[in-house]
Amino acid sequence: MDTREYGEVGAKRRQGKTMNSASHDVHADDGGAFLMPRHSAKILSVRELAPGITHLVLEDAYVARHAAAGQFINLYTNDPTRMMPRPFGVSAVEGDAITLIFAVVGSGTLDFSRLRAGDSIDVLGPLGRGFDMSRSARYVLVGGGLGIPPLLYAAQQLMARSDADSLALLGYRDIRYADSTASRYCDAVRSIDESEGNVITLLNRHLGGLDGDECGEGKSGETIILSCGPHPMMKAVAQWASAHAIPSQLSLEARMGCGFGSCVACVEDTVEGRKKVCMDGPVFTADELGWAV
Amino acid sequence: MDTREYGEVGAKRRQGKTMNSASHDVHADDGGAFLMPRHSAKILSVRELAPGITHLVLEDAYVARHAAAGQFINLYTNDPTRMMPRPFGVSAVEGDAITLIFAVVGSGTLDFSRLRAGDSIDVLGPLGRGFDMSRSARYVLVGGGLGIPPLLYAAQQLMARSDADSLALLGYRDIRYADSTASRYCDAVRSIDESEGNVITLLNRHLGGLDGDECGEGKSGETIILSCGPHPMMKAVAQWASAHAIPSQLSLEARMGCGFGSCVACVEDTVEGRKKVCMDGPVFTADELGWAV
Amino acid sequence: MMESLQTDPAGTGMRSEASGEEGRSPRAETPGTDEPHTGWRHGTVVAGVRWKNPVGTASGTFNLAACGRYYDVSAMGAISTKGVSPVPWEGNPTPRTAETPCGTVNAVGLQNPGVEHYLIDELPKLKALGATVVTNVAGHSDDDYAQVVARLADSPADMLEINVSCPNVSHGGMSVGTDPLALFRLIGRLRSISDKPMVVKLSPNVTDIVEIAKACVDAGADALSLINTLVGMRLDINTGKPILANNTGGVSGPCILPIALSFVWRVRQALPNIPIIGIGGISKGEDALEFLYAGANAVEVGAASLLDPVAPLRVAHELESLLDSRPQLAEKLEKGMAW
Amino acid sequence: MMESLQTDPAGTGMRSEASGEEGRSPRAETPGTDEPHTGWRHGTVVAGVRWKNPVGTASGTFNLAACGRYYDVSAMGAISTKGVSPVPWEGNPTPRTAETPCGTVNAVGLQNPGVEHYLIDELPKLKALGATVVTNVAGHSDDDYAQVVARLADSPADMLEINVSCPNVSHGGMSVGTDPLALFRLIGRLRSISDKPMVVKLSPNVTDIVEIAKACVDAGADALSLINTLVGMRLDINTGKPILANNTGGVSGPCILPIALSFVWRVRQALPNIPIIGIGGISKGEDALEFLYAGANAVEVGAASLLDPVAPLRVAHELESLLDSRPQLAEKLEKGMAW
Ligand SMILES: Cc1cc2nc3c(=O)[nH]c(=O)nc-3n(C[C@H](O)[C@H](O)[C@H](O)COP(=O)(O)OP(=O)(O)OC[C@H]3O[C@@H](n4cnc5c(N)ncnc54)[C@H](O)[C@@H]3O)c2cc1C
Ligand SMILES: Cc1cc2nc3c(=O)[nH]c(=O)nc-3n(C[C@H](O)[C@H](O)[C@H](O)COP(=O)(O)OP(=O)(O)OC[C@H]3O[C@@H](n4cnc5c(N)ncnc54)[C@H](O)[C@@H]3O)c2cc1C
Ligand SMILES: Cc1cc2nc3c(=O)[nH]c(=O)nc-3n(C[C@H](O)[C@H](O)[C@H](O)COP(=O)(O)O)c2cc1C
Ligand SMILES: Cc1cc2nc3c(=O)[nH]c(=O)nc-3n(C[C@H](O)[C@H](O)[C@H](O)COP(=O)(O)O)c2cc1C
Ligand code: FES
Ligand code: FES
Repeated sequence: MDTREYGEVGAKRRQGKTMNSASHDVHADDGGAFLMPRHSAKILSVRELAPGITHLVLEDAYVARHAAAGQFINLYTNDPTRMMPRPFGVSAVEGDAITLIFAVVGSGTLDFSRLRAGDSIDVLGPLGRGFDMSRSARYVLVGGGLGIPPLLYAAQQLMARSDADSLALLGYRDIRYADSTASRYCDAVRSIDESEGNVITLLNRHLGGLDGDECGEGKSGETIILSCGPHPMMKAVAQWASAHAIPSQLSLEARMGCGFGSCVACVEDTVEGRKKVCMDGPVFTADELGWAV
Repeated sequence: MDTREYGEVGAKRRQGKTMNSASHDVHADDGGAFLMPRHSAKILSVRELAPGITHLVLEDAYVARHAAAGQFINLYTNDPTRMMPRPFGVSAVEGDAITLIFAVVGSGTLDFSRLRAGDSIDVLGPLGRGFDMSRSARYVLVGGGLGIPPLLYAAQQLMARSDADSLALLGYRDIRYADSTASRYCDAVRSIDESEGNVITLLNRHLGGLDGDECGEGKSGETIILSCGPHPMMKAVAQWASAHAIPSQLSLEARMGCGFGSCVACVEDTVEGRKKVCMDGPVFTADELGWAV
Repeated sequence: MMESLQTDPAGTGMRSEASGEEGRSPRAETPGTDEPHTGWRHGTVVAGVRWKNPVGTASGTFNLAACGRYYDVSAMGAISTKGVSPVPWEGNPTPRTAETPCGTVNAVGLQNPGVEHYLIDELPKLKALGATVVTNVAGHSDDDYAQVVARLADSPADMLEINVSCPNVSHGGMSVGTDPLALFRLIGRLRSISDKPMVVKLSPNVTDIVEIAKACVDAGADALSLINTLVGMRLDINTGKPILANNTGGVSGPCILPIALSFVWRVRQALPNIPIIGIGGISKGEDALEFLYAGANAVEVGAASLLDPVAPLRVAHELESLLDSRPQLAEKLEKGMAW
Repeated sequence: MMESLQTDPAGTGMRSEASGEEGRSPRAETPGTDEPHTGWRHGTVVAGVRWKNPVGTASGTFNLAACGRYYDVSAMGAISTKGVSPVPWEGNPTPRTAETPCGTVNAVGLQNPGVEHYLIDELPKLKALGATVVTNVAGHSDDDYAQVVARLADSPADMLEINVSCPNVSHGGMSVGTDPLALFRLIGRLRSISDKPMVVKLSPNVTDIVEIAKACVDAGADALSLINTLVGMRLDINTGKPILANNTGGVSGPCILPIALSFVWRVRQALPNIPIIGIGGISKGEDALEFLYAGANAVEVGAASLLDPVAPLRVAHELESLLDSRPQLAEKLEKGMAW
């Protein structure tokens, strides 16, 4: 699991470095002792990717340098009456530009969808434990709906690696908003919408040995499922994977009070008790969750 | 007293006109039945008149058409956590442009001082009972500090009249920010700052018969004092006027909860009991206040 | 007691002509007669009194002379007027108001011109306009309340709203609304004076709201309205002193919304049948709807009306649209049962 | 028990090296010795315990593993840790949090890994960093509290903060913090177990806070902290159901600021000498200052810390500047008397 950032920081703090908190201008770049707290970032672009789905790019050198696939960032609306964080998985990083893809579901996402290039917005992150992609393997990215964005970033990172392959299996309600992006990064992309079936249909079709395995065995022979989507889908994916003896990592959602581990609002039951989705997750293995039947 | 607007409206309502409230786009122009509720207005310019004193012009055809001298408007900050009205006396009207002049004293005035041309802001008004300038007379405008702005509008209106003269007696802490504007409208302007004295010094000097009356007797022979400034100054002016047998009208300040007569937050003791500054005032005669010893 | 109102031709939900008759009209028993409707699609019934829509003004934040200039007040579900006392009250010294995040703190101290003035001025004017009137009653003692209720017994007021959340000298300096036994006695006494529909307006500054609510219902209250303001204050960091002359005041506005919702919800859980008027922090239709789901039969808009005189009417229109897509809830309201 | 801290050369008000010793250090008795200072210009004393500055973190909104990554937590006036119970608690089902204007509603239900874990994990780590630690104590019964206090009696915790605002099954379903007599008994019992400086954290969901505060002081509490959260809730207008799995939760954030201020002020009026930690809605230095003027000797920052991990430290710095121009107040704080 990618906890590198925090480990490093802990070590550096022991070396006696402190932030300059008197100026309230706290930076934790690679040489700093602490993580960067909430800060302002500039919006580079906002566009509608599909009806009700927004593609937002913001400039944040710190997040860009540190974000691992599966990690998320908190956005805060510019309406000071709405104080709570809105967590979004990082969907792409190019230079200092961070891409988020989200559905407009409530007050905050509506605000964000109306931002314009040049506006500023508060950000905290990167947060949480991302996907463990340390092994040389064929990674099968199983995404549902608005769970797809973090997988796109995983695909982007895997593309750069010679020791890993990626196959994306994507389930949509209707519009296949992410297929074209996924195709840029993945070795293969298969998708489905609700009229045809769901990601389990795709898993059966492309990994279950029924229809033939389109992605081959991969460079290492090992297959690992990385998945993100609605809770019931994740459970089904975990069970499918376990039944097929494939290790799976599931990125969960939860209502968050802080997003960085302070409030204990965001818990999920695991075999080791209730864990914080924001800090111990959002990515958990099926084994950790006890979902691997 | 200028209660024309409300009287007219009351009469029109009886004629059966209603606002179109379903569209929430309520207009009460000259033909409408109700007063215009809170609405958005565009900022035309904002500049610093003197250190800590802002000159703000906004475009509001409705207020421009209806505002009488001594009336005020509520501004509401664009920060939705700060909900209460900020009342300001109308300082000038030119076409659809309304000028306000205010000191930056707290959170709201700080926000307003940072507005820029093109921004929007919520406005309610014109509100309250303005100065009674119905008589042909010499009006002596006695203003102190940030009480001067509403008197500038009174002067502007008097200038247009052939049956009235105006003499402005202005007291400042230090910078004489309004003298030049007052000179454009008034027949004569005399001012003073704290190092020399206060408006009572001016009253003694220019109306008390000590130094000679610089404004002459005026076209009608009658003198009326219109005054606005800090509470203790107003009391002193009322007493001075009463001692000199001159009728005076005093524009008061009060912390307001609504500004239009609903909440009874803004009261002042009068000979007829506690009256609402926002609706029964802000202008009261010295007699009404029992300040005419 | 039918309302002689013209159908609103523009479909704005507003009457185009005010009626001089009493607003208290039970739901039409004879559908298909030519009884004119009010233009609102979703009404409610509180303690037998029909409201044209589920949104009223909250006491102390409405004044006819002020608000009547901005909108047709008879279009509201109901108008709850400022608390009236047996004799004119002067209220507290000023400043009476202070700002707080998403709200205000007020200490008006129930300044009002007294019940006699109310009976010859605001009440007949409101009734002449066709408004449904909830008369809010204030007192410093049981006798005060009794005197006002007696004076109102045969007035054209549609409902009485007994405000038991103000300091009550008869009960040791605490508000009578915080003492279940004292409250039971007071409401019982008022009940014997008048059979007008009687709402008791509850204070949130209590340990156990359910106990208080039950005391009122047991004593014969027809409905409950809640919440009144929460005790609060602000201090001036330049002087170090409280901003309000009264030191503390009552907090209202969106900041109290979640607190008010939980009070309504807890009373509704305990008392499934009592009509409830939900109050506290409502500034839009969604807020009003949330109160209905929490168990209210109707709502009142307070502080928001001070920030825009037409806010209560806007809330009523917004709620109407939301109810259009919630026919089950709308039907419950029509029948006077929100739960 | 002097603190072995290096003077902060950059003058940031932050120590550059953590100390492993206990943070509880009375004010320097021997001025002019080479005892190093903490870099803060204005400290305070609460129940005999010196805080480097008057700002602490509020219980339940600080977690070392989380917040220690963002700032040097030992720079805070004090760290009040999450309520600990005798055994690990699971807390409530999710969702545990909902948004409300200028605030949040939470129903975590005191999930915590228990006092044994606390004693081997968070407490020693905090002390190793040099933090002044206020250990918040939770319980479902008097015995629970007694057990935790006994376990903490000879721990390195600097102060105990007894959270009596959670539902207490020993006292008929209501929180023990709402019943003066039960509270008097509980605090008296805890007092006999430990002579660590003991703060009692009070609930605002009560009719008469002064009676409650007096019961605590009479039973031997060294200080009071207030307020805990107000009961509140939000409902989902699409489902019509409460958002929180627990239905109701606790409201915190700027929305409760004026309410919290009035609680502190009322207790201070009634009890001029008891040290008070003011809590509720603080998000900037001015808010903290307002609490000091209302009568608090120190403050804690809660919900604001959830919206930016470094918020409490920012508040401490902002307050420090404000105190620079208020030497009288700063001196009172130094002497442990805010009033
Ligand atoms: C780790 C993580 C990653 C996520 N990544 C994405 C993503 O890449 N794309 C995307 O479209 N969505 C994503 N979500 C969901 C997204 O956070 C919510 O849709 C969003 O917070 C809704 O905010 P709102 O203001 O529009 O909704 P409102 O209902 O107005 O929000 C009110 C509060 O509830 C919270 N909330 C509401 N719905 C959710 C939800 N489904 N999950 C968590 N909190 C919620 C909000 O954060 C806010 O605090 C992610 C959630 C988590 C936990
Ligand atoms: C009828 C009337 C006309 C006025 N005309 C002018 C004018 O032309 N120019 C000018 O500079 N000022 C004028 N004032 C004073 C002006 O309203 C206040 O200075 C302003 O409201 C302060 O707002 P703030 O947000 O900066 O202060 P804050 O302290 O942040 O305001 C908090 C609350 O207190 C109220 N408040 C604070 N100070 C005052 C005050 N002195 N009077 C009334 N309410 C106050 C605010 O309106 C707000 O509701 C007038 C006041 C009244 C009543
Ligand atoms: C200025 C003001 C005056 C009030 N006066 C009264 C009153 O006379 N009688 C009463 O029962 N409630 C009174 N209230 C309480 C309101 O009716 C309402 O219960 C409370 O403000 C909460 O609702 P809100 O948040 O919508 O304002 C008053 C409130 C305010 C703000
Ligand atoms: C998520 C959360 C958890 C809390 N947990 C505790 C707790 O364990 N013990 C306690 O005494 N108070 C707890 N509180 C209350 C806070 O310490 C504080 O009293 C309250 O939130 C008001 O302060 P605020 O407005 O600054 O948040 C908690 C508050 C929040 C928001
Ligand atoms: S959201 Fe606060 S701990 Fe996870
Ligand atoms: S400010 Fe509300 S009545 Fe004057």
